[in-house]
Amino acid sequence: MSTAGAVAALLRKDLRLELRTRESVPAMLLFSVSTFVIFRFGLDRETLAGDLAAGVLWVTLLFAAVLGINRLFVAEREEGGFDAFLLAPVDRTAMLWAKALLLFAFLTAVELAAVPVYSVLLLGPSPFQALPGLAGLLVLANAGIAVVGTLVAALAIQTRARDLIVPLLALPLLLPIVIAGAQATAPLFAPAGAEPLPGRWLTVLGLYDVIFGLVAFAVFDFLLED
Amino acid sequence: MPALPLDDAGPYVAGAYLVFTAIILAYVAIMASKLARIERELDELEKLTEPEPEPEPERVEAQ
Amino acid sequence: MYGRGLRFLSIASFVALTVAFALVFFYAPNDADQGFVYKIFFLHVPLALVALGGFVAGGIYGIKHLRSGRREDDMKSYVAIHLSIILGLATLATGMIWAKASWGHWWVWDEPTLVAFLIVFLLYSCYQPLRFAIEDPERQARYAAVFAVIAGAFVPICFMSVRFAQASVTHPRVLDSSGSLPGSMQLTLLVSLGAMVLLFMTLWKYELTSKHAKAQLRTLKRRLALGA
Amino acid sequence: MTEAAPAIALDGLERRYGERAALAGVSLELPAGATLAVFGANGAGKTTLLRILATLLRPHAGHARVLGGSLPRDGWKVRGRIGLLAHDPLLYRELSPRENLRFHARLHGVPTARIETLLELVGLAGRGDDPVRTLSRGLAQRVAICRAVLHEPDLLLLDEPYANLDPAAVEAVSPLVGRASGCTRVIISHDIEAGLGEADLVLGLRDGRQVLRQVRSAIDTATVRELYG
Repeated sequence: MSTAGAVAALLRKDLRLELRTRESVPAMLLFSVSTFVIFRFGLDRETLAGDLAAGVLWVTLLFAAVLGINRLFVAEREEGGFDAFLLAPVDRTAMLWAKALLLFAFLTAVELAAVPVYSVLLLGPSPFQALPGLAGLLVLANAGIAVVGTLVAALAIQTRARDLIVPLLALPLLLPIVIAGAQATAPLFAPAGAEPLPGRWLTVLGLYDVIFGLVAFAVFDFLLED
Repeated sequence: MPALPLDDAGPYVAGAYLVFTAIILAYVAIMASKLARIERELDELEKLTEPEPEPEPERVEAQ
Repeated sequence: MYGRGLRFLSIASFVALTVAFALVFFYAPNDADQGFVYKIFFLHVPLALVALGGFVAGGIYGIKHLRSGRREDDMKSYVAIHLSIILGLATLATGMIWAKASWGHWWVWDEPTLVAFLIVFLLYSCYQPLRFAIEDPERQARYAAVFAVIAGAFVPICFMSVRFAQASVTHPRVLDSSGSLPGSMQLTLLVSLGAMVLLFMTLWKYELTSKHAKAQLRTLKRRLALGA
Repeated sequence: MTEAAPAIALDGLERRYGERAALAGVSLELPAGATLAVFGANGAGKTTLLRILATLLRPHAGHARVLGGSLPRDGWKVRGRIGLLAHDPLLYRELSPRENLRFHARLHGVPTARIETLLELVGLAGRGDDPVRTLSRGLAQRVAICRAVLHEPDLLLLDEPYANLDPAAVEAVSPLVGRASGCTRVIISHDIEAGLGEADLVLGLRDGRQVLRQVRSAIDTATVRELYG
């Protein structure tokens, strides 16, 4: 059984489950919008620009991602999904790629809705010039969050206090993505008009994805082994 | 006490070295309390292996 | 079996520490612009480097445990990280005192290595809660090893991204400018670093011996309880 | 019984949970096509043994050869040829039986045509599209049986297969999991008469230790009942 086939089977099952129970994506989206409102009153500003605008967006996406990470393996843990998967003659890293792709899809879906809402609610300068640069950044960042998020979720799901362990582990680990994302998005949201995106942050994000992709590939099997 | 070359920043430097020593000593103290616990448990074991003090205490070979 | 080199190590680290302190206070001249406050530098930098070294060692023993499955590697990884967290605490404390002494307030966001160290410290402080949240000792050791490897890979990236974020700051980055230190200061720094490494090794062996003794005690108790 | 290599060969199999020995030294040989019945009180290590044979748990000591592969090294080789029926049905409660079985068929790389015949056989064709959470435990157990035999395994590991099943259901599933299936089987059961009825070899466990291993003909229900004493 090829790994790609197994990843496809797992992903189809997970997407079908999400469409049916609608558990993660709506919750992450509503959480993001309410966080925008909280920032509006927390910072007491009606419109944001430059690095403040970038910071608010990226912090909100980070916390919404933590919500998605918390739910990633719950069905496997409570309904015997792990054993069912481990009984199949497939490479165990298939679960890693399937769940990473799933989280990537969730994050993209949430961002497709949350970024327009953000630009309507809080963003001062018009988002259209910033869009291509921001899209590129978000794709790279989502990949990093997806891989590290899957690792953290797999690490925490077997523990007693998993709702605590996930944010405790995920927030420091995902900090470089927030740093790179916010620093790179700040010029895009400049009040006068979108300035060019500083290239070095794309390399930081790319490096982050590659390094943690390799680490995840190397250690993920040990999290399922028993 | 030889005149330490202290100047106005003296207290901060002293503070830093004191904090360092304090942390190390706290660590050693915790380890010492663990050591004491091990000793107490060893005493318990020792009593366990010699229940009858009157007759010749037979030696129990711990495999 | 761990206690063998302990006596020699403790004497060596005691001697090295006293020599280092003596050098710092009586031999190294005051720094050109920072003056006497610079003395904290000789304590703060070795602490930071040894703590980071301990985290890396924890990662390496983690990898060894994942490959061999032996409990000794897990114990060594646990003690190395546990000690590095304590030294990390000392690093942050001395760093804050140094910030207060030379820049006037307790926490300074301009100093990239100090900020990056705080993030790494936050991540590693989850190590203990993660271990205690898993009951099965076998799984606990394996998950702790996986965490050690992930966190080990995180440290360089964290330092790089924080440094990139601060690159525009004019503040003299003191930590990595050690290359340009005058000879006498470099010697003092090296001796302090050596002393700190010896201290780490001593405490590391000390705690390993204590943990090993406790484990033996438990097995002895179980055997005797079965026997009696 | 042709002298084929034994389906299962265990020698001093051990599995620890921290200090406690969940399994301490199980040794037996089960020829291909034969049935092993495992008896023992709760916590005697029956489920642990089953999970090791299913390659879900690694043995800590001793040798284990299942279907020609030695565990844990060759686990992946034999994994696709083992069917496990555990207490937990291993089904996603929000998905329907058909969706669950289609997921398993894709995961094992077997054609999905067999799903309909299986559902028909266990009398679930009508309820095939309701979510598993709406099914009774008995119906869920039938779907679990379909899942366990979907990929036509050579070895069946059955943990109380007939639990929650009414007599008609037991009749319906016997060609799948009964002796008629022709597979090598390991059955855990607390119903001593039924278990002995199906067994060629009997294994008794107490606190992880192997206290009884006899061919079925040399065993009567009394000796088995002592295990629970």
